[in-house]
Amino acid sequence: MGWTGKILRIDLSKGTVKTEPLNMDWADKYLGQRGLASKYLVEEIDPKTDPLGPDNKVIFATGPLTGTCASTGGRYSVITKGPLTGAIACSNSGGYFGAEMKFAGWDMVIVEGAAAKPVYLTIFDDDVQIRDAGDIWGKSVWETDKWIKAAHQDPMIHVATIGVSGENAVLYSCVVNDLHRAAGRSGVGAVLGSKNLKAVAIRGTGGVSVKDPKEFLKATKAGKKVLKDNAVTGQGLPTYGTQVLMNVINEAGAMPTRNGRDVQFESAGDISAEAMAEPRRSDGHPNLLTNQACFGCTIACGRISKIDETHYTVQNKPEYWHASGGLEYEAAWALGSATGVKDLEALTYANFICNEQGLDPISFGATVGAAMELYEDGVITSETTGGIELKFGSAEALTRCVELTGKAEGFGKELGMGSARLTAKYGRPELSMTVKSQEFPAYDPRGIQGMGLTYATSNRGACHLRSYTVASEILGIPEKTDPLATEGKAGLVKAFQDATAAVDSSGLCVFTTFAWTLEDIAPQVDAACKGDWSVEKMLEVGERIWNMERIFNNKAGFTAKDDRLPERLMKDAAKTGPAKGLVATVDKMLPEYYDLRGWTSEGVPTNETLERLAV
Amino acid sequence: MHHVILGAGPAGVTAAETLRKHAPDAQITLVSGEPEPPYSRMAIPYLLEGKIGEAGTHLRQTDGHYDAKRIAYKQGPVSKVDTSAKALTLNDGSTLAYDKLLIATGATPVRPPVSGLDLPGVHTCWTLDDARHIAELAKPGVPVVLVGAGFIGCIILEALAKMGVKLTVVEMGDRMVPRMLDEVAGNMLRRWCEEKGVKVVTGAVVESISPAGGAQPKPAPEAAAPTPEPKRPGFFARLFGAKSETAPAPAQATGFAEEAPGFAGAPENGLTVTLKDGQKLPAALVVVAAGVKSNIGFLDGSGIDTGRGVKVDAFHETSIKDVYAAGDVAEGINLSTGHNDMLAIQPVAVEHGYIAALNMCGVATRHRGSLNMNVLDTLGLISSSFGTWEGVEGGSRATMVDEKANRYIRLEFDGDRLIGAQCVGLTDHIGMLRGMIQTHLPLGKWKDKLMESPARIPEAYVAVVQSAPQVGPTGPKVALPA
Amino acid sequence: MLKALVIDPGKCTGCKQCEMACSLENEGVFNPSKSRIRVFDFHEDARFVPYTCTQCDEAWCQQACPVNAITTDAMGVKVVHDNLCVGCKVCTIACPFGTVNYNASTGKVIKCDLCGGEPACADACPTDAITYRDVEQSGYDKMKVWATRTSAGTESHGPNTPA
Amino acid sequence: MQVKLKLFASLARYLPDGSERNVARLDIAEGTTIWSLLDAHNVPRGSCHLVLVNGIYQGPEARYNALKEGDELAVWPPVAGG
Repeated sequence: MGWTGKILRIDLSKGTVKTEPLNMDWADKYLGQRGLASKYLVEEIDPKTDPLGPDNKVIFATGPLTGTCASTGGRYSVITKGPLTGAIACSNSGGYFGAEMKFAGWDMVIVEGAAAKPVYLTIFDDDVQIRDAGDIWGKSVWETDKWIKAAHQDPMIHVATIGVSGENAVLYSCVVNDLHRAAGRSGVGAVLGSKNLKAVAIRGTGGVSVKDPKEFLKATKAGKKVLKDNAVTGQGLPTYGTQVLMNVINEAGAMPTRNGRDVQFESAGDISAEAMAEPRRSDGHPNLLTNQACFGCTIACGRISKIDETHYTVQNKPEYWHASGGLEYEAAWALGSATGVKDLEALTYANFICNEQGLDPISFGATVGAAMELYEDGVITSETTGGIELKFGSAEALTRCVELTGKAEGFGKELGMGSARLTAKYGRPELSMTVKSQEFPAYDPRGIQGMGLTYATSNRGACHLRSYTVASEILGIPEKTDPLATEGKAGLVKAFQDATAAVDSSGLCVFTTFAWTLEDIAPQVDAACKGDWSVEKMLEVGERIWNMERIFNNKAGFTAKDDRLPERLMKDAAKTGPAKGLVATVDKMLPEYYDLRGWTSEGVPTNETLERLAV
Repeated sequence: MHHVILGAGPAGVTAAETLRKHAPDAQITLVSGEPEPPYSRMAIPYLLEGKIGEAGTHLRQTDGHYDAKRIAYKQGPVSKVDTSAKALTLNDGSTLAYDKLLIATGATPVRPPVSGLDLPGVHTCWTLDDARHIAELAKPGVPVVLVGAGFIGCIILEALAKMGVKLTVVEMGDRMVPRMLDEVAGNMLRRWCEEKGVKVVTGAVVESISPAGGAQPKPAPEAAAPTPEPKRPGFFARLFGAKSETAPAPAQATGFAEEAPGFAGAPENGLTVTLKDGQKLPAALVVVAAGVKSNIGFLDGSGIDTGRGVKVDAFHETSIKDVYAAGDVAEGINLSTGHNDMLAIQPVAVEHGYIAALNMCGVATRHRGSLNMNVLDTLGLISSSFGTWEGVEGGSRATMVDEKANRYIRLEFDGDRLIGAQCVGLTDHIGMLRGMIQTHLPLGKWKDKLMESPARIPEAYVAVVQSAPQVGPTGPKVALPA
Repeated sequence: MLKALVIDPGKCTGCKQCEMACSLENEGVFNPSKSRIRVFDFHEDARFVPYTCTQCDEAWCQQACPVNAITTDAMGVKVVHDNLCVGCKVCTIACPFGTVNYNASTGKVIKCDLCGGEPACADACPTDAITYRDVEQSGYDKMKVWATRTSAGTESHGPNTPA
Repeated sequence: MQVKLKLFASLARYLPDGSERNVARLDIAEGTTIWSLLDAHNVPRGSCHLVLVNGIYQGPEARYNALKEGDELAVWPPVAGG
């Protein structure tokens, strides 16, 4: 039936493990994963609770299509109150961990309280144990993965873990599973760290069934055909990965560069997908080895890279000479454009370290960018940085920073606060490229106006994965709109937000929506799940989720004032490219957006709206 | 050309079929020692459990299989072989001439020198006929004593336990399956069995079996049966001479008659099994699984060289021209040692039968050697062992023990090659262990990874086979063209 | 002309659609741990290797079966007959490729039988890493194909790596 | 007049010799349109999904417009990321 119908509740304070049936009424209203786990979270925690306190909870949640043959049906999310933002946090990840959770028989794992000493969880089908993590506390993601598989002598275990950064409450630390897939944003890793929970290890040998296997095969097969026949999901993404955007966004003049000083990066070509595929001058091999799929994914956009063994970052460090997760677009942008660094191998190394130590490369790179601006402005000096010459464009500075931040040492501790707290500390809060304290990603709203509204209204702080209007505004998916226009964007943003919330709750990857619409997705959900799952119902579920998240944030203390972009975007016009002379103009779009959403001018859902959606 | 095959077990049947394939015109006669169609002893425990009927034990399942292949089937057994006249004398006095002869007469269980073995209610578990007797006696709830927890004993143990009897197993060794598993694994099995309600008495020696409440048993006769395991102290020396550890349990000599009224064959009040330490075990049925010996008695005077079994060369020919041997009766080549040895297991019997038949019909084929290997399911706990699992001097060992989860892996290497292995609680891809050992696959850097984490066997196999295609996917060869 | 599964690890992305298709076809649920084909993930070498029975001519499993529960069909496929299998597991240790596995929930062994001529794994593979096609070769040659393809995989890049 | 032709992703194969990474500096005749320049380099029209001149998207109609001195024409097949 898609869902396994069972959830695990782990109380780390008491050391107890309980099972309970999934609330099927909620499943019918919130589908799964993001929506359903958020429902549990908002029902169970005080919105004002300290994200890093024992009263916060963290939920690992799968969707009903996770662990099925639906293309990309391998996703899971980590839902909690985020420490970077103080807002509801939901970070989505691929790899194999989510499917394994389903095969072990669980829709969700709810973790409560905090352990007195470091622990990790093992979930081997029905056998669930809280175990002493004394031997792995302080170890990296990669070491932990290896240690757990060896300790339990089962190479088929899948591990989701935090790195040292999560232990040290780096506010943008992630939960990394399968070595290089991550529930990356909003600092969900730090929440695990605050609970003394190092890792969750899962091995499942059971099966996942669906409501109507025959219909399900038909629907998923049709879906796969759409993905295969679509030029983006069938050829573009598998071949070039998300990194193909590097040149696109740069040409379009929407590439936030050097902490948003510029909107184009003159060296974008050097760190692009095309560059990753070229043979290196040094050793004749390309940076990119192959592509990799997450569980069940027929797109396979993942990048697998190998760093040049003679590069300064890994010289005499054979532990980094193997293949691992390579640069995705957001990472390449944050580590590269945001800092002005054009050394592809250095970026790949920084990316490896982000995976190894569990850092969100977007927030990390953007924070380094902000710190570089502080340094160049003379606000901080090499004394502050512990001797690092933190200049824009310095690969050495970047790679030193990632090593320090991952281990939360020296200046890395300050970088670990995120750019909002760092710039505030040194009296220059306007240099933080954040919304709700979360760094925005690789699209400059001055060149893509819809993304301004996306960032401003995103329920988890600035983010592209809540409504990816870039698809329409730049890429022409499903229809081309003018990236510099603000008209019609409120509706576009709302439509993307609702649809994305539904997709994020299904167990599928949002990248399918480059080819799929809900018309393709609803039949797959319907064939798998109890109930009638139409496009309309999916959209309603998406809208309900969006409002539920909003209410939580409102209760946590966020108001319409927090739906705003960094000053720089609204004051400093773009210097080059098509957006030259333009600023981001969210103020025009916001009222229209609130109105469309059925919210008051203060950004609060009206009773009518809440009743309509039965939130 | 008349090929005569003595023995209708897996070796004999495989040989007959191989001969037919390669010698379309030859006359082939299969002589069975039992009044049954060709069947597999290995299947008997499953017959007892009721997983299959008697027909399910038959070696070929299609009607008229032997007729269709023009394989004549003759009731034996054979009492005498005259190699100079190339003729056989059967038990009924008739004779049979051959051009080429294959001895595949297998083995029979040894009957240890314990008084009372002849009592009704005491059985070996070897033939279909034995199975019928056991099935009649082993009713749910009745006390049953199983003597011997070796490989065969353990397979029978599984069947008896599934039949619902109140089972006690008596093993003279210090652990279960001592010749297949080491202490760690053997003790894991023992604990597992005990948790499942089977009483396991190790280090115990049976002194006598007597009718319950009846006359004192006669003292054990001074007999020395052939020893199937010459490498170790004599099998029976261990069985009956070893110092027994006391595992006292209150003897319950009465009571079972009510639980299982009217069972046939056993004394009215059942039996009492008395151990050397004085412990008495009640039994409505005693099953003896104390090892087997080759059926070579009928070869006396034939001139065929025998040891524990029939000695053969690399082509499976005996010391006498045109006479071949295969299966449990033959001392074929052990791949691990390179020496001739008895490996009484089904896959080896098939390999022998195949190779002997090829040589019999003129396709000269050298036996590379067979790998000793066993797999055992003991009430759901699955164990296996391969090759030189005890290891060799100068080799290295990787182990993984999880007592709680009943998982165990022990790998033995010589250099970077795997030579032996044993596993408990592991079933996926375990055949790769055979593949690795039998192909002498050099493991390179994967050996180090296995030393760290033995559970990565499947990965190691696939990874190494890929980089060494010449030895990998073509698989191990048991036979080579001469 | 016989058909065989031809596996090209160089094209495999590790998506495991084959495992899902196999387990759905044979077990009625999505359960990779019961799949007859398995994708091995050599993460550090950036390689994924689908692995299953090659229907080898030697038929080690068939020879080892004490009750004749494994037979070779007209297409050369080694098929386990559930009604005859007693679950003795001898085939699982006899198959040197490790492609016969014991299924504890049914008490029988499972192995690839090419789904009766329409292998679900090949049908499900999105990159043609697994194909089912005519091969005019013996089982030995089939395995050689497998082997060379596999070894070629060490050099080739992924299916979608830009040339 | 001088223009830059930038062909990305799978279209890079149509770049003329002497191009640097994805960029060709070309001397073209006045009046050369977007389509005529792409046709001249055998770039299949069906693959030209994202067509930017100086970063600004050129819809199907606009592709018949002439290029101007210093224009930068950048073309992609259908691509996406995120």
